Formats: sequence, structure tokens, C-alpha cells
Amino acid sequence: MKPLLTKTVVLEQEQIQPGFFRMVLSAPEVAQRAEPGQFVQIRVNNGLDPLLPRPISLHDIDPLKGTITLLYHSAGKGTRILATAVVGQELPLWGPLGKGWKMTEAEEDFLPIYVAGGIGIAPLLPLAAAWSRREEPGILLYGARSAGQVMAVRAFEALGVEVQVATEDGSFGMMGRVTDLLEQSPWGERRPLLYVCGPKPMLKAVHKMAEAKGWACQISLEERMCCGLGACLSCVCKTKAKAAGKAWTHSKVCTDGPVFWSGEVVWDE
Amino acid sequence: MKPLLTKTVVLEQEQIQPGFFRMVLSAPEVAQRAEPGQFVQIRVNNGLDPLLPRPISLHDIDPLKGTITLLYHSAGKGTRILATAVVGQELPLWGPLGKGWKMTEAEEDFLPIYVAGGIGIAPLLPLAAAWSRREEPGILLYGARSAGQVMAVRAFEALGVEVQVATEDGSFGMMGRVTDLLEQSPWGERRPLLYVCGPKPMLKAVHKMAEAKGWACQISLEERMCCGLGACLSCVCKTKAKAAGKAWTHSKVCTDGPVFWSGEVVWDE
Amino acid sequence: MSNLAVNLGGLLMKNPVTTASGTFGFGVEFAPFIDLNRLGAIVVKGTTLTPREGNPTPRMAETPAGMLNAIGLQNPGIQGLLEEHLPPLQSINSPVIVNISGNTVEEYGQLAEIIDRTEGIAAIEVNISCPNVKQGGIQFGTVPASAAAVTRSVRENTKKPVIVKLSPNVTDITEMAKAVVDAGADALALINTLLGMAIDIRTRRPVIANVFAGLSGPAVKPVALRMVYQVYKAVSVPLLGMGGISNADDAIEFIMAGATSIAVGTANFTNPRATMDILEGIEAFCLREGVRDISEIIGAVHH
Amino acid sequence: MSNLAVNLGGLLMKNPVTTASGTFGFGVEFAPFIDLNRLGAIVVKGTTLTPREGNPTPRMAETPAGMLNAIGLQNPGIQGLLEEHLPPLQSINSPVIVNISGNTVEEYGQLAEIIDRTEGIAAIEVNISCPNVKQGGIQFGTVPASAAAVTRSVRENTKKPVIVKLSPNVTDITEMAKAVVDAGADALALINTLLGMAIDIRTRRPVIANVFAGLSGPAVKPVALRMVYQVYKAVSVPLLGMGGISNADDAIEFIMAGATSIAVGTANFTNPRATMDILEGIEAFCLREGVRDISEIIGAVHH
Ligand SMILES: Cc1cc2nc3c(=O)[nH]c(=O)nc-3n(C[C@H](O)[C@H](O)[C@H](O)COP(=O)(O)OP(=O)(O)OC[C@H]3O[C@@H](n4cnc5c(N)ncnc54)[C@H](O)[C@@H]3O)c2cc1C
Ligand SMILES: Cc1cc2nc3c(=O)[nH]c(=O)nc-3n(C[C@H](O)[C@H](O)[C@H](O)COP(=O)(O)OP(=O)(O)OC[C@H]3O[C@@H](n4cnc5c(N)ncnc54)[C@H](O)[C@@H]3O)c2cc1C
Ligand SMILES: Cc1cc2nc3c(=O)[nH]c(=O)nc-3n(C[C@H](O)[C@H](O)[C@H](O)COP(=O)(O)O)c2cc1C
Ligand SMILES: Cc1cc2nc3c(=O)[nH]c(=O)nc-3n(C[C@H](O)[C@H](O)[C@H](O)COP(=O)(O)O)c2cc1C
Ligand code: FES
Ligand code: FES
Repeated sequence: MKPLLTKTVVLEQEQIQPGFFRMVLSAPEVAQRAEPGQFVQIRVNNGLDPLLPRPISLHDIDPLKGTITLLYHSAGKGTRILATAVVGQELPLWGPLGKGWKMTEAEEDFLPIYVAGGIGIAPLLPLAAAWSRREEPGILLYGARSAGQVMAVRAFEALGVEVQVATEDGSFGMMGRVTDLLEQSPWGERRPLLYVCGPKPMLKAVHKMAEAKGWACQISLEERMCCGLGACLSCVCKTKAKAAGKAWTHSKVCTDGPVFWSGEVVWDE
Repeated sequence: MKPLLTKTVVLEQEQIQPGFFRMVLSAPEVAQRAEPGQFVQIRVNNGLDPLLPRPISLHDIDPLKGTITLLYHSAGKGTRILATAVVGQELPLWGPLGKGWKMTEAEEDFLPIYVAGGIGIAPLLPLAAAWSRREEPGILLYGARSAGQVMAVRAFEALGVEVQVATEDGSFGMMGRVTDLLEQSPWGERRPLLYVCGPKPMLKAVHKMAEAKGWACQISLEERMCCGLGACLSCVCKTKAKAAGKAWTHSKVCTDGPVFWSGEVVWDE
Repeated sequence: MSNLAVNLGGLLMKNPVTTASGTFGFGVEFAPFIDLNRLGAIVVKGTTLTPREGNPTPRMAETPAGMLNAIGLQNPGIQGLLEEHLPPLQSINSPVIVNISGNTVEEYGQLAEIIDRTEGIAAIEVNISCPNVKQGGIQFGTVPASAAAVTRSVRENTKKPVIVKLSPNVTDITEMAKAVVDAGADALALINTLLGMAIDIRTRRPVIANVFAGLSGPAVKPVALRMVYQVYKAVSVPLLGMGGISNADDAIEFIMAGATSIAVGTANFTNPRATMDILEGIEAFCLREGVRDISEIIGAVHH
Repeated sequence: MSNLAVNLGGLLMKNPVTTASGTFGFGVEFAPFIDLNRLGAIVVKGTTLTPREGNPTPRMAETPAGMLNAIGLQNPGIQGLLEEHLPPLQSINSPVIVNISGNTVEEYGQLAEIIDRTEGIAAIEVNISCPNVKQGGIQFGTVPASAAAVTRSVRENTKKPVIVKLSPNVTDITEMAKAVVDAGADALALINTLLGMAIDIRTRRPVIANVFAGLSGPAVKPVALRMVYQVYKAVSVPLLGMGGISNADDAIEFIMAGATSIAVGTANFTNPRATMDILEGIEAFCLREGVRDISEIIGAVHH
């Protein structure tokens, strides 16, 4: 569905963990068009500082209420300003953008396995919601640095998702990484379909495991963006070239992705 | 007294006429140092847009409460942002700056006549307060475009100041300009000391009258400013040169002024 | 309603608002937000003879009121453009301008020759100033004789309007302007990006993989405007002004400095409707100020 | 505590933080806000042989993340400086650098000669690049031979460290840098302001009385940083980096690009304590990153 430019209104803004915020926006037309894994380009204020919008995934899509929810880390200048937005404030954004998680090919046989690292949990919730509507809520394998970076677990559980958490310091769930959770293949006899979102090193590690084990796998990528529309070519990533004689080509994370089948993705060394 | 850089807190913010705001800030050290006719350089936000501070006069100085009051027109980008500041918000500023109204030479004989045009009323209130503490509240001659641009009249009246207003459309007081009020020399036998603040054409007109009639006259000037400290030389105005053979020299509105004796000021054609 | 139609060196535009190459893709990307038919013209992404993958990432960094980009002319090549991206634009009622870059003077001529015989392309914008390509790029844009040679090569291969796009990274922009006008340019576009860089102090490496990158956006507006003003005084061909235009007031500043048309670049990223907002703002300004024909205010600051 | 002392072409500074000429008056203006003794050096307002009233107003305009100024070198002349403004600085424990401008090559020499025999001035910054003076100014800053001539004239008249300040309004900054280093510069300062302008669309006149003005502030930082990077590669004298430095991170970017010292300009107007905040931020960075001597990170991005 085509994206649109709209002025949203902040309905809720809450710090759910130190530095991590959950924001509900009134954006009926976006909510009606959006699919899990898509994102929006949000302006954090009306001025020139910062100049560019920030890409943030849709963490919840409620077409009935006409709302979208963002889950974000106040990481730098722009998201820190976003975190100061108050209820009632207007925030312009455009979206929904990009190609989200692919569900069609997987419909029949697969068991959805959400593999999240840190704030990478954000775009997986609406996917789990969609799977749970198909009565196949799946399993969440969630890695984080410590308990202070574990979010949205209850929302997954409410959907019937089985949740397994690993933290590096052991302050929540088992001590270890998300790859340790994956090692245990907690899906038994079922064929897993991995949906992966998180920091780049984690994406690479999971990708490598999936390839070695032959698991189906989709990966959500991040790149610096200007337009989010496929126009500026800022946000490219390397993907397998279809043309002969070429190892890779540049795809646009914003419109060809952000979600790719792992087989498409070519990592830089 | 030396200026200082300080983080003030907004205590009150009120739209008193369409586009005109009165803002009370907690700024104890500034309030203790400030004199009538001085101004502050205020940052309207913490970002780079707008980059520069805005010079705003002190409209009320309360060293006991530790507050200063600004009366300002949301004229452009910066002041429009200032007008969105909410109670409790921090706003950095430095001040008090500049040389304010001069009272010493005038002490004995003169009757203070405040001559204001539009928002030029702002820096005259603390001056009237000082004069009224000397039990010589004086007369305010106030010109504005229409009733919607007449402000602070009650505050002057509360100080015992006699108030005469002229509006161009006659919607408040007499129809006419502040120079029409001046024509009537409402000070009777007393020697007037004019304190003038307002738009440039009005300053020129009053200056011309004062020269013709031999009235003592001080004028508060405005120029675009960067530093407000006499360092950048952005804000100069022409003043009579002391050196022989020169018609004028450049003075700094921010530190040599903003208030000048009318005899010092040289207008551009 | 004021008359906003302008003639940019033989290219008739129904209004002065067009897009800056590389910021508007191939036009259709913005179709969800605006009516492309309302644009005075559409300038598409820079095109080369053969396809290019461009530079590695990061290719972009935000800067105060600006941005750095080092896309490195990623594009599908002229054939890709003609086959894939031009057809969807044919139903649009706005002239298409193709922005071209070559590695050699000859390549510019070849590109011009291909475009000359292609229907549906109204004019050529010659990019002699892309700072993100190692080979050639910057050299053509900063040496008058080279810029003139490129211009002549294009001129000799097309009858379509030739708009030469100047680099701001020069001591004297008027010298460049005169050289390319003498060599046959019908109009000049300015400015391309200023050469800049940014450093990541944590990694102690340049932020942009390519090290250097082009600065655009509101930050550069004062420089761009000054150059349009200077070039207007120096040559008599019409100018396509750009560099930091974010709103109608900015656009009108460029027009008053001497631009016949203006291009919206980085502003498309901060507001996908920027072109329309600017067009409507120009219309409102003309109405308010009693400007009956936009030509009344072109170069007004010089009068 | 890390060692922050640097040697800028013979001028010993206890830390790399100094002020950009024209933005810090004669130092004392900022005494209410900061301890001048903590500055690595103080660069005062540009000085000429005879007093100047400068340009008419408006001399200043705000731009996106930047500002335009056309002060036009208003100053009390070298005698006025020595009599009025230098004495108050003598009690300050930071070296004073005087920034000079001449109308002719000879005037630069005369100024240098006067400064050479004046106690209490530690070094000379030679402004060959002020864009706001009709006579001479811009010419010296954009033609390598003229810049070299000015530099030689100063060099021949002083044994004090000579810092030549370069204009960014050139095609190739390294060519200018090499020319003045060959002519005897001990260090280079860069950048001065970019030439820009602004138009008031209501009056249809330039905003600045002088028409053209110099752009400074965060907007220009990417260009300034790129030039410091390029010049560091091209010459071996130390560099005084400036252009849009607003905070410690900016300053460290310049140091990593190759600046031995940095100057704070426009930021003094947005925060009169900017120099101190930047100094403290550099100290904190060094502590955090285990930098024991600032020299470890000068030019780090090149390593
Ligand atoms: C498709 C997509 C979806 C995303 N979804 C989320 C989400 O749901 N929740 C969340 O917290 N974050 C998300 N991010 C990352 C988020 O966009 C960045 O954290 C944010 O842009 C950082 O901006 P800043 O102003 O805080 O940081 P700054 O450091 O001030 O940003 C400077 C510049 O770098 C860019 N940048 C910095 N970090 C990143 C990054 N990791 N990815 C892309 N650009 C970056 C910014 O956009 C900006 O242009 C997503 C990114 C992408 C590309
Ligand atoms: C000493 C002094 C005292 C002042 N006191 C008051 C006051 O008490 N109340 C009040 O409403 N206004 C006052 N002003 C005017 C006020 O500073 C300007 O209205 C304000 O700076 C405009 O900023 P802006 O962002 O709204 O407008 P913009 O148009 O966005 O400003 C753009 C630039 O122009 C400068 N500028 C624009 N207009 C003026 C002006 N008239 N004077 C100086 N600089 C200007 C701004 O500072 C800024 O740098 C005073 C000015 C001076 C010099
Ligand atoms: C992401 C990006 C890509 C660009 N690509 C091109 C290009 O391919 N060809 C070209 O001539 N200019 C290119 N430019 C320069 C713009 O067309 C324009 O000249 C410049 O950005 C200044 O305008 P602005 O400040 O409005 O963006 C590009 C600019 C950006 C930001
Ligand atoms: C108001 C003002 C006055 C200036 N005067 C001078 C000057 O007299 N001599 C000089 O060499 N540079 C002068 N400059 C340039 C600065 O020293 C500095 O090179 C430039 O502003 C870039 O640094 P910044 O972005 O940190 O301000 C002036 C700059 C400003 C803003
Ligand atoms: S962000 Fe512009 S193409 Fe992807
Ligand atoms: S504002 Fe800087 S000298 Fe007056």
C-alpha cells in the first residue's frame, strides 16, 4: 500500500526501561495500510535541527483504534528529542515504508521463530500478532545485554508466544546470547522460520547458523536513511546479484527491504 | 554590574494580546544585578535552529522574588519558538546587558516622560518603577497601531504614572500618533526628560521634535546582535564623533547603549 | 492567478519548480505524495553510460542543517534509464531532464547523442561537478577549459537544451560560468554540493566510507545564493538555482538573485511534499505582492 | 590528567583551545563568563594600520545553523590596540595572538614590524582572506602568489611565530597552503568564512548592507573539516583549525583531522562559556579514551 505524509498526534509516551521509550501515535491512515516489519520516517520536531527524519519500525499496528506504536532507544540527538515529545504534540511522519516480514511462503509448514537482539524486538511484535491470528504464535528467542534492555516480553506472552530470554550478564533468563538459545533448537520436530532483527554482529551470527543448519531465515536490516522512499540511494546493502558474472549488487534497505531473505544478503567483511 | 550566564526557569507565560507575550523567569542573580533599560540575550531552545540568542529587554525586575519579566512580540522564528515555552521549562540566557536609562543627571528638576511605540513599552516599565520609588512617577505617552497592541497600561497606572494613549485607528485613547500626544506638551511648566523606545521612524520623529523644542531626551536603539557583549561589532549605530574632523563614529548598541542621549545619535538618511 | 511559466534556455516550464538530481530518484518514488504533473520539470538521478554500483556505505551523514552524501553515482546506466525508468514518466505531463556524468569528454558526447534521439527527454543537465567520483568528476568541474570541452562535446551531439551544472568548489564561479556559456550551454544549474567531511571520534575514522562527501541542504543556502547572484551578473543565459531551498521564501530569494527556475533537493527528504509546498508558496507570494508574471521578480535584487 | 600542551609553530599553548578573531573582541568582553587564563591563547579582533569604522549595518544575518557577517574590519588600528586593548590582557596568563589585515603587501610588513617590537604579543595571525573588505582582502586570499607575497612581507619583519589564515573560497586549499608555507609561515589557520549572501524578499534587497558576507558557524563545519584534513596531508606545519566548532566533539574531529590547536568562533555567541565547555570536554575525552598526550590524536584519522 502506498505510504502517506501525515501529522500524527502523540497519545502516549512512556519510558519503559532506562533510555527506551514506547510511544503511541494517532495515525489512522498509516495503521490501516501498515504491515508487520514496515517502518515510518518520523520528524522529531519542526525545525532544521536535526534536519532529517528518523526511521523507526512499527511496534504495534491497530487499524481499529487508528494508532501505531513505536518502541525506540533514545540513542542520539534525534531520538533524544523524540523522547521529550509530550502527549498532544504533533509529529509529522511518512509511511508505512518498506517491505516487511514475508508470511505467504511460510504459511503452511513453518513454525515462526522470532530472533531478537536488544531494540530489535520492536518490529517483531506485530509479526507475532499476525501469526497468532493464524493460531501459530511461535517462539521468541530474545538476547539482550541485561535485564534493563529486555522489553515487550509480556506483550509477546499475551499473544501466546513462548518466550526464551538470554542476557549477557544473566540478569534475566539464561546467561548467554541469542545464538545459545538457537543452539538448543527449541522448535523440536517443526521446521523453523527465523525472523531476525538486532545489531549487525548478531544478524551475521544468526545468518551463519541458519545457513549451516539449513533453517529458513529472514533478516531485517538497518542503514542510514534520508528519504525512505528509494530515491536517494543512501541506504543500500549488498545483495546477491541476479546478473551473471557479478557477486553482488546494491539493494535499497528502505524499499527492497528492510526485510530480506537471508539468502539474498551479502555481508561486508 | 557584570552579566552572567544562567539557566532560567519559566514561571509564567501568558499571551496578553494577540502575538504579544509576557513571560516571568526565575533568574535571581540577573534580577539582583539588573537596571531599567538593560536587556538579556535569551536562547529560545537548546538546538542549532535558531542558532543565535535573541535580545529582549527587561520589562520587570524583581530582586526580592528573584524574577525577571519579558514582554515580547512573537515576530519571527525565534520569538515564535519562545512563545511555545511552557512553565517549568529551562531557558539559558545571559545578562543583564547594556547601559540602561540614565537617571542621575535628571534627578532634581526633570519630569520623566516615557514615550513608547508599540512593543517599545517593554523597557519603560522598570524605569517608571524606579521613578515612582523617587515619588515622581511621570507621564506615559504611548502610541500603537490599535487597541490590540496596547499593553501594560495598568502596570504603569499602578505605579501612579499618568497614561495617555494614541492609536492610529482610534480604537484606544485618541486617534493619532505618539507625536500628536507630545505636541500637547502635557507636562505643563515642568522640564520634561523624554525616555523613548519604539520603531525607528518613531524614534527619529521624536528625536527631531525634542531637538527643535530643546527637550532632554534619551533613546533606546535596536540592532541585530550576536554576542550582546561588545565583542562581535554586529550591532553598531552611528554616534557623534569626539575626534575632530569626523562627523560620526560607530558605537555598539549592546554595550555603549542600548540607551543613548539623543544628542549622541546620528541617523542614517 | 499569476503567470509562472518560464523558459529555461529553450526548455518551457509551466512553473519554475523542479527537482535536484539525485534527490528525487526517477520521480515515481514521490508519486504517493505529490502530483508529478504539477512540477515545472523533473530532473532524474545522475546517469552514466554504463551501470554503476556507487560507493560503499555509509554514504550519508547528517550535519548541522545539512547532510553529506557520497552515493557515487549509483545508477542503472543510460540503457537502464531508458528501458526501466523513462517509460513510467511518459504519462506525466512535466518535461523530463536527464542529468548526465561521464568519465571522459567523449562519454558526455555519447550520452548526449543517445538522449538527443530519445523521445520523452526534454533537456540535458550536464553534471561536471559530482565530487563523489574518483575519475574525472571534480576535475571537469573546476577547470574552465575542461568544463568547456565537456560542454562542447554535449552541444555538438544534441539540439536539446543543454543545462550545465556548476560546482561551488571553485575560487571564481563566474569564470566557470563564462567558459561553459561560451562553449554553448543554453542554461546553467547551480550549485552542486560543497565538498565536506565528518569524522567519527569514537572510531577515529571518517564517517563516510568514501572519506569526502557532498554537503547539501539549508546550511549551504547562503553560498548557493551568492553564486547565483554572481553568475546572473556575469552571463546572460537563464539559471536553474538550487542549494538548500526548503520553502517558498528560499525559492523566491533564489529567483530574486537571478534564477529563472529553482530545484528542490535535500528538502525532499525532510518533507516529501516540499516541491508542492514551494510551488504553492510562490503562487501565494505572487498574488500577495501583485506579481503578475514571475519574470517581474527574476533578478529583482539587481534592479 | 592528560597533557594538552601543544606547540603551534613556535607558539607554546597550554592547551589547544583558542578563540577565532573577531568573535571574541579583545578578550575582556568574555571575562564575566570565563577565566581567560585557562585559554590556550587569545586571538583578538582583526587589526589594521589605521582605525576603521567598518561597513554600514545590517552587518549580520542569521542563517540555518550559521550566520553571515560583514563587519568590514571595524577596529581602532594597531596603535589603538596597543594603547587601549593590549594592556588589560597583560595580566592574563595566556599568550595573545594579533590578527592583522593590510590593504597592501607593505602594510602587512609594517604591521608585523610594529608587533615584532611589542612585548606581550606572542604571535601574528595573518588574515589574507577577509571577504568583507573591498580593497585587497579577497585577492590576497585566493591567489597563491599574492598570499606568498603577504607571508614573505610579514616573515621578513618578525621573528615571532607567523600563522597565516586561509580563505576557504578557493578551488584548491592545498595549493594556497603550500604557497604560504614555502613563503615562511610557521603555522596555518583555517578556515575563514565562506562567502555568502541573503535576500530580504519583502524589500527585494540584500539583507546585508554590504551585499556579500562571510558565512560561519556549525553550517560550515563539514567544509572546514575537509580542508583541515586536506591541508594536513599537504604540508608539515601545524594547523589551527576552526569553522563551526560548537562543542568538544567538534573540536576533537578537527584535531583528528590534523589540527594542532582549534579556535572557537561563532559558538561564543551561542554560549559565552563555549571555550571552557570545549576545553573541559577535550579533557574528559582524553581521560575516557586513555589519551595521555593530546599529540596522540592530532591527525589520528590519517593513521
Ligand atoms: C528501517 C529501520 C527501522 C528502525 N527501527 C527502529 C526502532 O523501531 N527502534 C529504534 O530504537 N531504532 C530503530 N532504528 C534505528 C534508528 O533509526 C536510529 O537509532 C536513529 O535513527 C538514531 O538517530 P539519533 O538521532 O538518535 O542518532 P544520531 O546519532 O544523532 O543520528 C545521526 C544520523 O545517523 C543515523 N543513524 C544513526 N544510527 C542509525 C541506525 N542504527 N540506523 C539507521 N540510521 C542511523 C540517523 O538517522 C541520523 O541520520 C531503525 C532503523 C532503520 C533503518
Ligand atoms: C536591546 C534590544 C532589546 C529588545 N527588547 C525587546 C523586547 O523587550 N521585546 C520584544 O518583543 N523585542 C525586543 N527586541 C527585538 C527582538 O530582539 C527581535 O524582535 C527579535 O530578535 C526577533 O527575532 P525573531 O527570531 O522573532 O525574528 P527573526 O526575523 O527570525 O530574526 C532573525 C534575526 O534578526 C534579528 N532581528 C530581527 N528583528 C530584530 C530587531 N527588531 N532587533 C534586533 N534584532 C532583530 C534576530 O535577532 C535574528 O538574529 C529587542 C531588541 C534589542 C536589540
Ligand atoms: C543524495 C544526493 C544525491 C545527489 N546526486 C546527484 C547526482 O546524481 N547528480 C547531480 O548533478 N547532483 C546530485 N546531487 C546534488 C543535488 O542535485 C543538488 O545540486 C545539491 O544537493 C544542492 O541542493 P540541495 O541543497 O537542495 O540538496 C545529489 C544530492 C544529494 C543530497
Ligand atoms: C562577527 C565575526 C567577525 C570576524 N572577524 C574576523 C577578523 O577580524 N579577522 C579574521 O581573520 N577572521 C574574522 N572572522 C572569522 C572567524 O575568525 C572564523 O575564521 C570564522 O568565523 C569561522 O569560525 P566559526 O565558524 O567558529 O565562527 C570573523 C567572524 C565573525 C563571525
Ligand atoms: S533512504 Fe533514500 S533510497 Fe533508501
Ligand atoms: S552584539 Fe556583539 S558587539 Fe554588540
